[in-house]
Amino acid sequence: MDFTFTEEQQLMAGAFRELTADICAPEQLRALYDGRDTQAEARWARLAELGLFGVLAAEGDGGLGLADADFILLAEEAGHAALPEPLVEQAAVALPALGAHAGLPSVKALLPQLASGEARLALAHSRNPLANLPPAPTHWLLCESDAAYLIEAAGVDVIVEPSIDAGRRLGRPVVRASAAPLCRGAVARALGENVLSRAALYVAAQSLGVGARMLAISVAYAKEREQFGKPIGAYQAIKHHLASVAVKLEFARAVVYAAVAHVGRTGARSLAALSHAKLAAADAADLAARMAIQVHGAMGYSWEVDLHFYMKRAWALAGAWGDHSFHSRRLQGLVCEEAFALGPDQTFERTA
Amino acid sequence: MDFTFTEEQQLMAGAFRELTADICAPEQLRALYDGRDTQAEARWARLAELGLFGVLAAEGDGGLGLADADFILLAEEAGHAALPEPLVEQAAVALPALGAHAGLPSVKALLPQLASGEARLALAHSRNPLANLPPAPTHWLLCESDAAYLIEAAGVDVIVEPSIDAGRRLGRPVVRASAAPLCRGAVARALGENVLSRAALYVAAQSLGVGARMLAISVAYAKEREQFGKPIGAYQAIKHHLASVAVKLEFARAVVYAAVAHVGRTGARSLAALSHAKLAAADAADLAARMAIQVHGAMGYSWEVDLHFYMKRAWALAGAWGDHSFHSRRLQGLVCEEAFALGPDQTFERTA
Amino acid sequence: MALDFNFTPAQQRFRAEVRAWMQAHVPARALKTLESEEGFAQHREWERTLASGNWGMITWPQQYGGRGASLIDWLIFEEEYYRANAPLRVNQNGIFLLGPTLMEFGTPEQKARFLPRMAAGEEIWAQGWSEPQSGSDLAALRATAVRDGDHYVLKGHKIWSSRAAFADWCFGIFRTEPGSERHKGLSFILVPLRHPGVRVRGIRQIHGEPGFAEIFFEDARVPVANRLGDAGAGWQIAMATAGFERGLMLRSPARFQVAAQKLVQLWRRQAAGADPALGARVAQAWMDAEAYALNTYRTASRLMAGGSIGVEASLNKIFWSELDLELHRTAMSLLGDRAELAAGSPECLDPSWLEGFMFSLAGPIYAGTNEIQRNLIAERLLGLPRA
Amino acid sequence: MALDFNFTPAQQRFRAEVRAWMQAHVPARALKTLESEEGFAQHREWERTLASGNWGMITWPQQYGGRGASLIDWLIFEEEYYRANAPLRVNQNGIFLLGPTLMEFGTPEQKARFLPRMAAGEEIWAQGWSEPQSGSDLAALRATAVRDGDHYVLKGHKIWSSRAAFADWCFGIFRTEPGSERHKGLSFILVPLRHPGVRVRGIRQIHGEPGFAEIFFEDARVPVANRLGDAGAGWQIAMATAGFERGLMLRSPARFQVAAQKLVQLWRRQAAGADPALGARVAQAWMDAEAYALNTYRTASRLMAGGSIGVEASLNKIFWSELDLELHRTAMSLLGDRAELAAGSPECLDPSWLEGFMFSLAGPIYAGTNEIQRNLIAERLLGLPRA
Repeated sequence: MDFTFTEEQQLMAGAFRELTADICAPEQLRALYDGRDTQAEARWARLAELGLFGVLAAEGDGGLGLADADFILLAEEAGHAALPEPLVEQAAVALPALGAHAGLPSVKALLPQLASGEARLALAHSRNPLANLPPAPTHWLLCESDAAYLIEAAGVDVIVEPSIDAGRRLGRPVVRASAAPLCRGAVARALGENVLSRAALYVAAQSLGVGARMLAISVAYAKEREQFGKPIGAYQAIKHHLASVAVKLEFARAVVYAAVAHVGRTGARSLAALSHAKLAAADAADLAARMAIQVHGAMGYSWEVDLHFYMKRAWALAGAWGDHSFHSRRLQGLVCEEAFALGPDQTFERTA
Repeated sequence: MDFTFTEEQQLMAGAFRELTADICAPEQLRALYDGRDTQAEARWARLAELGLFGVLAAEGDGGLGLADADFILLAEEAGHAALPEPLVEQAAVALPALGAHAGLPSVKALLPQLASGEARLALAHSRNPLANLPPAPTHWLLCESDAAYLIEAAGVDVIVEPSIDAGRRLGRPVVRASAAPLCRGAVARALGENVLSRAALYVAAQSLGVGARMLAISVAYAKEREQFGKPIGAYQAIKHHLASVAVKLEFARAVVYAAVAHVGRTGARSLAALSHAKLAAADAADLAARMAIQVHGAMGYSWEVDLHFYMKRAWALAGAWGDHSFHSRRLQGLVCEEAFALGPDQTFERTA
Repeated sequence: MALDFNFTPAQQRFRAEVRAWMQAHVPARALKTLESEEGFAQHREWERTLASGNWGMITWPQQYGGRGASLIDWLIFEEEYYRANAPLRVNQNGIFLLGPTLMEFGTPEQKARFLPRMAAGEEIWAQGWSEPQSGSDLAALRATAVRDGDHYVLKGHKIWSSRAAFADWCFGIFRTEPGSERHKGLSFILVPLRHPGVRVRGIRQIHGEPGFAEIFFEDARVPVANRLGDAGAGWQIAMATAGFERGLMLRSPARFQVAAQKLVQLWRRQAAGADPALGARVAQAWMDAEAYALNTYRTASRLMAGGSIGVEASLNKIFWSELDLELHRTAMSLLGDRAELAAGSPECLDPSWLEGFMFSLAGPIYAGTNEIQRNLIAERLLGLPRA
Repeated sequence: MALDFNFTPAQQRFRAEVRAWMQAHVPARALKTLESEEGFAQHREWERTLASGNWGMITWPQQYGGRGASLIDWLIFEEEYYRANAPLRVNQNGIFLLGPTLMEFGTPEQKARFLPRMAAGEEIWAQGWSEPQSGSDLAALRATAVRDGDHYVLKGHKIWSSRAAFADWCFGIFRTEPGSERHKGLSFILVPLRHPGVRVRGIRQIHGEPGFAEIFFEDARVPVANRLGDAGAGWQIAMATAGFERGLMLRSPARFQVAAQKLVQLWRRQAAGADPALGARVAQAWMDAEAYALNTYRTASRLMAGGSIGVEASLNKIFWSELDLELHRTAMSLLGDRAELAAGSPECLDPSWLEGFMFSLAGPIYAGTNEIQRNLIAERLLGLPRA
C-alpha cells in the first residue's frame, strides 16, 4: 500500500510541464483561438521527441514499457496545459488497448508507429462518437458496439464538428461501407470496453490538471487585483471560494489516482471506481471554472485573458468519454443496487 | 392583480404575533421541552378567545367568514412562534374542508364547535398518518384513500409517537373495526384531496415563519457575539450565509402567497403550485436552520439556547403533509411531462 | 383586495393587443447577435419597428414617447415579448437606466434633446462606469473632466462598457474636482462616442464577440450642458442609475420562464439516457423561474401601492443570476457529449444553449457582483455591521 | 513502488487478527449513549476491554502501552472496528490529542504518570479550550493560573468541553502571566476534574444529553508539575494539539463508509416512493466516503514516507464534516414523514439516523469552524493575504 509517486514519475511530469510551458504557452493557445495556429506539427514533433507517445508501449515496440501509474501525472499535465493534441488518446488509451490485442492483423505493425508518433491516430467510440483529431491523422480506430475498425485515414471521410474549445479539433468519421472490421463480437467489445475505461480515467486526470490550472490562475489574480484598497484575495468571500476549490480538487485527486488500479477491469467495483473518478474530477474542474470566473469578474469573461482556454477545456472534458449522465447512471446503478460489496474493508478490492 | 396584504390582514397577524409572544415565549417552549408544560389548556383558551379557530368558518357557524388570503399570515406566525397547538390544522385545514361537505351527517353540527375551539380535532390522512394532537382531543377526522371517518375521540385508540419536536404531540389513530365512515368513494377522495391541499399550503406558510424566526435569531446573535475583536456579523462569511437565507425566504414567500389561489383545486397547474410552495418553503427553512447553527456555533447546539425549538419545528414540517419525495415527484411529473401549459403567460392560470 | 391574482379586463385586452402586434411584427428569422456590427444594425432596426408601434419604452410617460404603462402592464408586455421570441433589446441602457435617470435629474433641455431619440431607437446608449482599477470599487475611478470655459475636457479609460462597441453615446462619471477622492468631486456626463478624442475598442468576450468595449478619452471636449445634475453630484446620480439597474427591470421574469420551458423540452428529448437527478434540476429551474416571476409581481404590486425598491433589488439580482446559471448548467449536463459543440456543428442540437450558458456565467458578476449584493443585503436589510 | 494498492501479507494478517478479536469482544447489544452517566461507564468498561487486548491506542509506541502500528495499520484497524459496529471511543481526547502532545512535550515523569493510565482506559480526558468569550478566537481566553509556590491557583470558566460531564481530567490553557494578552503568557495545564475548586456542569445538547460541559475553576490548586512544557509556551503546545485534532485521526474514514453503506440500504428500502434525485445523493454519499478514505490512505502514505501534515488537516476537516452532514440530510429526506420520530416511537425506522443527523450538524462547527478552516487553506495553502 503506497499512495505516493516515485521521484522518477515526478521528474517525468516536471519535464513534461516544462515542455508544455514552451509549446502550449497562453500566446500559442491564443493564436489557435484566433485561427493563426501554425504550430500543431511542431508540437506533435516535440511530444514525439520527448518519447511521450511510447511511454506505455512495450520496449519491443520502441516504447518505455511503463505502467499506467507512470502516465497518470502526464495526463494531468496535458490538462494543466490545455494541450491541443490528442497525446493522451493515442499514447494512453488507443495504444495500450490495441497492445492487448496485438495478435490481430495489422495491429502489431502499427504499434511501433504509434509509439514513435509517426502514426497519428484518430479515435472514436460509440460512447464518444466525435474524435479529437491529431494534425493530419494517418489512421482511425473506431469502436462500435459490436465491431471495431482500424483503417488508414484515406479510407474515412470526416465531418468537422467545431467545439467551443479551439484546442479540440473534433471530427465525426464516416466509414465507407466496404471497410472490413478489425474484429467483431466479444473481442471487439473487450477492445471497446478497454478503450472506454482508459479514456474515462485519463479524461479525469486531465480534468484535475485543468482544474488546478484555473485555481492557480485565480489565486495569482486574487493576490494582485486590488479593490477598496486591498487585494481581493484578502476578502473572506474570495478566500472561501478558492478554498472550496482546493478541497474539491484534492479529494478528486485521490479518487483518480486510486482508479489507476481499476483501469481495463470490467468488474462492478472497477466500473464504479472509474465512473467515480470521472465524476469527481469533472465536478472539481466545474467548480474551479465557476469560481475562477467569479474571482476574475469581467476580466475572466474576456477573450484576451487566458482563463477561457482552460474553462472551455474543462467544459469539453466534462462531456467526453461518457458524460455526466452516463457515468452517474452507471455508478448509481452499481452502488444503489449493491452490485459489489460496500463497506470500509472493500476500499481497495478489485475484480476482473 | 394585487400581491399585497390589506391593513386588516397585517393587523390581525400583528395581534396574533403579540399573543404568541405571550403564550409561546421561549421559556414556555423550554418548559414543554423539559416536560414541565402546564400551559396547553391555557394556550388553547387564548387562541379560542382571539377567535382564531373561526377565521375561516362561515358567519352562520360562528366564524368570521374570511378567506384563505386572510389566514396565510396567521399560519406564518404560528410557525414563527413554533406554536405547539394544532391551530392551523383545525382552523385552516379541517374546518374549511369539512365546511365544503356540510351536508354530510354530523358535520354541520360540529362546525360551530370547531370554530369556537370547543371541539378539538385530531387530523390524520393517509399521506400524513400521524396526527399532531390538540390537548385532550374531542374528535378525529381520518382521511383514508377511499373513506373518511369523523369520530368522537372516545372511539379511537391512540399510539403515541414522540417527535424530536416536543411541540408536536404525535399520535397514530387505531380506529375500531365497528366505526362507520363519514363518506366513501368520490366524496371521501374529494375531502381527502382538499385536506391535503390545504395542509400543504399551510405547512409551507409555517415553514416560512419558522425560517424567518431562525434568521432573526441568527442576525441578533451575529450582531452581539464578538470574536477577534469585532462582532461576527462583520465577517463576510457570516454576512453571506445570512444574506443567502434572506434571498431564499423572500422568494419562497412569493410562491407560498401565490399558492393561496390554488388551494383546494385539483388541476395539474394547481397541484404543481402547491407542491412548489411546500418545497420552496421547506428548502428555505432548511437553509435557515443550517446557517443558524453555523452562525451560532456550539451555542446553537445547546439545549438551553432557544434556537433548537425552531430548528426542530423546521425539520418536522419538512416531512409533514407530503414529504420532500412526495411533493418533488409530483411536481417533476407534472412539469417534466408538461401536464399543463408552461410559459410566461401561464403564471397565474388556474384550473379546477 | 389582497392577494388577487386575476388580471383585469383591461390587462387582458392589453395582453391580447401585445400578442397580436408581436405576431405581426417579430422577425421570422432570428437576428444576428447584437454583438456583431451587422447584428447591432439589425437590432437598431428592430428598435425602430418597436417605436413605430409605440412599444419602445412602455413604462415611460407619454410625454417622452412612452405609454405610461403600469408595472403590471410592463410585466404582461414582457411575457408576450418573450413568448413571441422577439429580439434582445439593444436599447436597454437607454430604456431602463439612462431614461429614468434623465427623467429624475435632467434639465428640460436635456430631456427634450435625449429622451425622444432614445425612445425612437435612434440613439443607442452605452454605460461608462468601470475603469481598469475600479470595478466593484467604483469610487476608485480616475477618469477626469477638466472644466475649460463651457466645455469639459475628458481624459481617462473606461472599460467593460456594454453595447459600446457599436453604440452612439455613453453616460458615465468623471472626476471634475481635481484632487478629489473616492465618492466626492464626481460628475455625471453624457458623451458622444463618435467624437474627436473618443476612441472605442471592442473587447471580445469568451464567446468571441465584442460584447463590451473599452473607451479611451483623449482630451475629448464635451459641452458643460452634457452634465447631468450638479457638478460634484455624480456619485449620487450614478447610485440612482445603479438602483434602476438592479431594480425591477434588469431581467424580465419572462426571459427565464421561456428558458425553463425550453429546458423542459430538452429534458423530454434527452430523458431516456439522462441521470434521473437531472429531472429534479429541470423541475427546480421551472420552480425558480416561477418564483422569480411571482416575486416580481409582488414587488410591482408593492411599488404600485406606493412602496419603493431598495435593497430588495439585491435579493432579485442574486436570485435571477443564480437561477439562470443553474438552469444553463443543467442544460449543459443534459446535452452531455454535445454540450461543447459550437454553432456550425452539424451535431449541435441548439447553439443557443452554449451561448446562454456562457452568458449566464456573467450574471453573478455584472451589475454589482453577487458578493457585493450579499454584503448589501447583510448590512442594509439585516442590519449587520460593516466590516 | 508508486500507486501500489495492495495490502502486504502482514497487513492482511493484521486485519484478520483485528476482525477475529472484534467478533469475539464487541458487545452484542449497543451500549447506552456515552453522554449519559450509565453509558459513559459502559464505554469506560469497553476501553478497559480494548486495553486488555492491547487495542487501546495501537499507534502509540509500545513503551507507552501501544503497538507502534503504522498509519496504514491504524486505518485497517479502524475499518475493522467500524465494520464490527464497535462502540464509540470515550477515550478519544486521550488517544489522539493529549497522548501525542504529552509524548512530544511531556517530561519523563509526566509521561510515566499519565500515559499508561490513559492507555489502560483508566483515566478519561476532557478538553478545556473554549471560554464563553473565546470560541473561534481562542486567544481571547481569560482563565488564569496564578503561581503560588509550587502550585497554580486556577480561576475561570471553560465551556463546550466535550466528555467533561463524566471525565476524570481535563487539559487546557490558562493565562499564567498576569496582564498578558492574546497568544502570550499562556500555559498548558492538566487538571483533575474531581478536585476542590473545580465544578463541572453538564450542558445539554440539542438532542437532550450533556455532550459537553462547562468547567468552573474557583481557586483550584494544582501542582506546577501539572504544567506541560514551559510557562508561557501554552499557545504553541495547544496549536500542536489542535493540529493532532484536525489531522488524520479526528474522523476515521471507516465511520463514513459504514454510514454510506447504511444509507444505501435505507435507499433500497425506500426507493419505491422516493424522489429519484435522492438516489444520486445516496451515490454521492458513497463516493464522498470513498474519496475521504482514499485521501486518508494517500496522506498516510505521504506521512509514512517522511512528510508532515499541515494545512491538509483543514482540507480533511471540511471534507468529512460536509460529507457527513450531506449524508445525514439525505437520510432525513429519505425517511420523509418519519424523520422527526425520536427513539421510543414505534414507527421510527432507526433512531440513529436522527441522532446522527444532529451530530453531523456539529461537524462544521467544532474543532475549528469550517469558516476558520477555509481561511487557513486560503492563507496557508494558497498564499492569499490575511485580511
